[in-house]
Amino acid sequence: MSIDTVKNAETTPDQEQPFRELGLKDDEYARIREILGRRPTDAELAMYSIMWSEHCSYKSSKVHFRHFSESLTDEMRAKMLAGIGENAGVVDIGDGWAITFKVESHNHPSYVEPYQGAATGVGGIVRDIIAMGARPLAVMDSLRFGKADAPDTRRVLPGVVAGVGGYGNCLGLPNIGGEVVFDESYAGNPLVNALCVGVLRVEDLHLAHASGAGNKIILFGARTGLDGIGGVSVLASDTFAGDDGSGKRKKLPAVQVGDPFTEKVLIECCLELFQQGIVVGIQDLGGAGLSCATSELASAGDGGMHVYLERVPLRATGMTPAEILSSESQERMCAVVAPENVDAFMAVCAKWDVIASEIGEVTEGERLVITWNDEVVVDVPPRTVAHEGPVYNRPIERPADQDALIANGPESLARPTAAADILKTIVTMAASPNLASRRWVTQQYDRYVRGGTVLAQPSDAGMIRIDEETNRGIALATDCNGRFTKLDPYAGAQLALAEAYRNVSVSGATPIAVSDCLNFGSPEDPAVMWQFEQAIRGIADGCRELGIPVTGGNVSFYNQTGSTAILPTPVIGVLGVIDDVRRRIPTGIGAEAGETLLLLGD
Amino acid sequence: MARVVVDVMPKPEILDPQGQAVANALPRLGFEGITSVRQGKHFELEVDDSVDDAALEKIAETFLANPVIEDWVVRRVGA
Amino acid sequence: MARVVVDVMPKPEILDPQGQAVANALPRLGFEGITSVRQGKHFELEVDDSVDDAALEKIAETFLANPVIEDWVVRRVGA
Amino acid sequence: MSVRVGVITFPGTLDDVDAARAARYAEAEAVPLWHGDPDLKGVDAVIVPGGFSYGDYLRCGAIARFAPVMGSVIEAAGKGMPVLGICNGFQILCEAGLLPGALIRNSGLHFVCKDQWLKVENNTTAWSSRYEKGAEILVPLKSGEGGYQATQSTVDELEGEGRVVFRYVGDNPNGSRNNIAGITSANGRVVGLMPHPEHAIDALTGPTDDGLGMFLSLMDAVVNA
Ligand SMILES: Nc1ncnc2c1ncn2[C@@H]1O[C@H](COP(=O)(O)OP(=O)(O)O)[C@@H](O)[C@H]1O
Repeated sequence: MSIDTVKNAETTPDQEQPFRELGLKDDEYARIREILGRRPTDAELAMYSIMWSEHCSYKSSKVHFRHFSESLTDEMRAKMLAGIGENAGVVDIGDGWAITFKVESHNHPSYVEPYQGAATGVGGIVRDIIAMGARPLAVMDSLRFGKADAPDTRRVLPGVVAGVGGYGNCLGLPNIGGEVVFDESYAGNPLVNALCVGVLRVEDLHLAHASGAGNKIILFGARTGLDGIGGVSVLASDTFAGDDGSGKRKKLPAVQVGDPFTEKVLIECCLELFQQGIVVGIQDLGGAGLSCATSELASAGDGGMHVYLERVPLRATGMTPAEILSSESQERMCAVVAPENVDAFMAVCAKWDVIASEIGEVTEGERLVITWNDEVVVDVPPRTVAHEGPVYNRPIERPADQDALIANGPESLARPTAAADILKTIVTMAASPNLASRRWVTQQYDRYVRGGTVLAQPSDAGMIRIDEETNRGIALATDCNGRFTKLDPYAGAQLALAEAYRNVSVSGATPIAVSDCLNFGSPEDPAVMWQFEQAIRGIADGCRELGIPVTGGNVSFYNQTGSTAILPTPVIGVLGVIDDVRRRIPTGIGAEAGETLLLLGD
Repeated sequence: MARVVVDVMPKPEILDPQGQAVANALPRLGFEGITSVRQGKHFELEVDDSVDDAALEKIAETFLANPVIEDWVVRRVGA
Repeated sequence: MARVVVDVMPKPEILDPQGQAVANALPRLGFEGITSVRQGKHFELEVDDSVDDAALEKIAETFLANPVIEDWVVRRVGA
Repeated sequence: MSVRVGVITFPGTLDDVDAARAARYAEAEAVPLWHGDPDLKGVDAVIVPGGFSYGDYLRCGAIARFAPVMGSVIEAAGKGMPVLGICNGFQILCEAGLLPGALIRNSGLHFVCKDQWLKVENNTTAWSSRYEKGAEILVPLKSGEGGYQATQSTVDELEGEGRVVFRYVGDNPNGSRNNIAGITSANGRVVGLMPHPEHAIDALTGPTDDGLGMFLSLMDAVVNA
C-alpha cells in the first residue's frame, strides 16, 4: 500500500485529485493549494473537505451569526462564561455552579438508520457537554416526522424513539422533555434534535485548546474503525489499494453504530480525570473525527502539534491515514495532558477499562504535522483547516409566493358554531397526532435516573435539582412551530423563543440563556436563505428584548427532498434557574377544588 | 412444513459492541484463546411448503435484518 | 484457528416476546404461511486450536446461554 | 449503632447514587463498593443497584455476575446478610443464582418507564417488614427486560412458599409470570425486584415516598439481628 506523503505531493503537483467527489468546489480546492503552496496529500484533502463542509464550517450561516453578537448587551453578557464558538455555551448560575447546554441535529443519519442515527445523535451531544468539563445531567429530544399515517413514519418514528431511549437510558441521563411534531414536509427529512445539559463548578471549565509545548495528546475511548468514511473511500480508489485487493474499498455504509456502554464509562472516566485536575484541554470526536479534534485543538492553542497516526488504535485492518483522520467512530475523546500527568491519566483510564493512547504532542511552531510511520502525510496551518474555512454570503430573496401564502388565511375555513359541532371538533383535535398524548414516546425514556428530576413529562418544562444541599435547580424547554415560521420566519422564530421562555417561566424558574438548532432547507436556495436570515434576526432581536443570550447551537441545512424544503424549523431551547426546586410549579389544574382560573395576556 | 433458519450478523466493518463486550469478558472469566466474538441474531421459522425461497429471502431482507448494517443467511434445515 | 458457532434459543416453554412479535407482524406485511418464529442469538467465535470442545461447551453453558431459560448448540464450522 | 449499607458500582451502573441516597434517607451509612474489589468493607447489607452493567450486552447481568465483588456477596448472602437487587441488580442476582428464574425482554418489546402500583405480598423479609401485608405502593418502574420468567415448578415453589414479595397491580407491564415484580430467597434475606423503591423516597423527585419502607425495613432487620 503506497501512502500519499507531503514529499510525494511536492513531486507530483499535477496529480488529479477527486476533490469534487469530496464536496469541494473548484475555487475551494484552489485555495487549499494556495494555502499549502502545493497540492494537498490525500490525508490533507480528506481533512479540508470534511472541515470545510457546511456541517463543520458553517460557511453559509457564519455571516449571519453577527446578529447574535451585535445584539448582546452587558446584561446578557454578564453570566455568559462561554458562548458561540465553543463546544457548548456555559452560563454562571450562582453559588459557584455553571451550566452548559446545547441542542444539536442528527437529522440525516436518523433517516438512513433511525435507531442508530438517533442514538449516536444523543451520544454526540453528550460528548460536547463532557468536553466542557461538565457532568451531563439530562437530555431532551425534539423530533419531527412526516405525517403520522405515512408508511415511512412507521419505519422512522419507532426507530428514532427507541434509539434516543436506548442510548440515553443506558447512559443514565434522565430525559426531561422534548417535542413530537408531524408534518408532511418532514417525510423525507425527519428532524432529530437532541439537547444535553450539564453542570460544573465555575473553576472547572475546560475549553478545547492545546497549549504548552511538550504537552501530550491522548486519544481515549473506542477504537477507530471504518465508520462513516463513505465519502473519503473515493481516495482509496485511485491512489492506493484497499484491503480487499481490488484497488477499491467496497462502498461502506455511512452509518455509525453507537455503543452507549462505552460512552457511559467514558463519562465516568472523564469526570474522574477532571476531578484530578490533570486535563489541560479536551475535545470530543464528533462528525469529523480526528480531523476535527486535532485541527481544532491545535488551532485554539498557542503552538503547533505533531500527531503520530500509526499510534491510533484501530478496529479494522489496512486503514489509510485519510481514512483514520476521517473516521466517525463514536465514543472517542482527545485530551491534552502535561507530560508529568500522563501516568496518572492512564491509570484513571485503566480503572475504567478505557483504551487510551498517547498519539502526539504540542510543539513549538505553528504547524499541525501528522506522520504515518515517520512519513509526513499532513503539514498544515491548523487555523486554515478549523477556523478559516470558506465563508459565503449566499443570495437572499423573499419568495415570490410568500404574499399569496399569507393571504391564504383561515378566514375562509368553515367554523363550527353548534355545540355538538364544537365538541366534535375539540375531540377530533385532541385525538390528532400533533395534539394527542405523547406517552407512547415518553414512556420509553427513563426520567428518574440519578434522582434529580423534579419535573418531566407532562410538564411544560423539565426541571432538575443540581444541588441537594441548597435545592438549587434548572429548568429547560424546547419549542418551535414550523408552520408559523413558514408564514413569517422573523415572527415565527420569536414565537418559538417566547414559547420556550414561557414554558420555563411557568415552571417557576427564571430564564437565563438560549441554545438553538436551526433546521432549514438548502442554503443555495435564496428563499431558504431569506427564511434563515429572518429567523436569526428574529431570535437575536427577541433575545435582546428578553435580556437572555444565545450561548450556542447548531445549524442543519439541506433538509429537503428534491427542491422542496422542510418547514423552516428553528428549535429554541431556553434554560432557566430556580433557587429552590421545592417551589416548582407543576403543570396542570384541578389539584384542589375551588381553584381560580386566570387568563393572562390577550 | 419446513424449518428455516435465518442468521443475521452485524456487517464486518460495523461496530459490534455486544460481541466486543463478550470477547472482553471471556479472559476475565478464565477462558483463554478466544480471539474474536461477533454477536448476531438467530431466527427459527416454521414455514408452509408453499413459501418459496424468494419469499424467504424477502422476509429476511426487509424484516429480519437491517440491510444497512447487517448481513444475513437463510437456510432450510432438515425437518 | 477455528471458527465456532453458538446458537442460543429461548427454551420452548419460555415466552419469546421477540419471536412472537415477528410472527404477528409477518401477515400484516403480506407474508403468509409462516406458522411460528422463535428468536435467539447467534455467536461467531474465532478460537485458537488449543481450545477444546469441553472448554467451548463450558463457555456456552456458563456464559453465552442462561440455562434457566435458554438452550444452546455449539458447532465447529469449516475454516 | 450505625448501619452500613454497601452499594455496588459496576461499569454501567446508573442508580447507585440513588440507592446510596435512599440508604442515607433511612439513616444508614452508604458505603461504595467497587465491582473489581472483593472487599465488602464490613457492611451490614448490600444493595445491587439498577442501571445497565456492561451495557446489558449479552444478557442483563450476565457479565456483572462474574465480578470479584459478587463472589463476596454470594458468600455473605449464604451467611444471611441482607441483599437487595433492584432492576439490573435483580437481574444480576438471578444470573448469580442467588434468586431463581430470569428476566427477559418486556412483552411489549419497548423500554417502559412509568409509575407502577405494587402489592406487598410478603412483609416478613429483611426488606419489606415495614409494610402491611396487602398494602399497595406506588414506585417507578423503568426497564426493557423486566419480564420475570421461570419454569412452572419454580413459580409454583415461589408461590407455595410465599416468596413473591411484590406483585404488579393492574395491567401487567412487562409480561412477568403471575404479575411477579419481586421475589425473595428461602430465608427472606435476599430480595430482588424490577421496580425502583430508591426513586420513591421523596415526593419532590419521585411519585411518592412509598419506597422508603424497604430501606427502613432493612434498618430494623439489622438492628434487631
Ligand atoms: N420527544 C419527546 N421526548 C421527551 N419528552 C417529550 C417528547 N415529546 C413530548 N414530550 C413531553 O411530553 C409532554 C407533552 O408534550 P406536548 O404535547 O408537546 O406538550 P405541549 O403541547 O404542552 O408543549 C411535555 O412534558 C413534553 O416535554
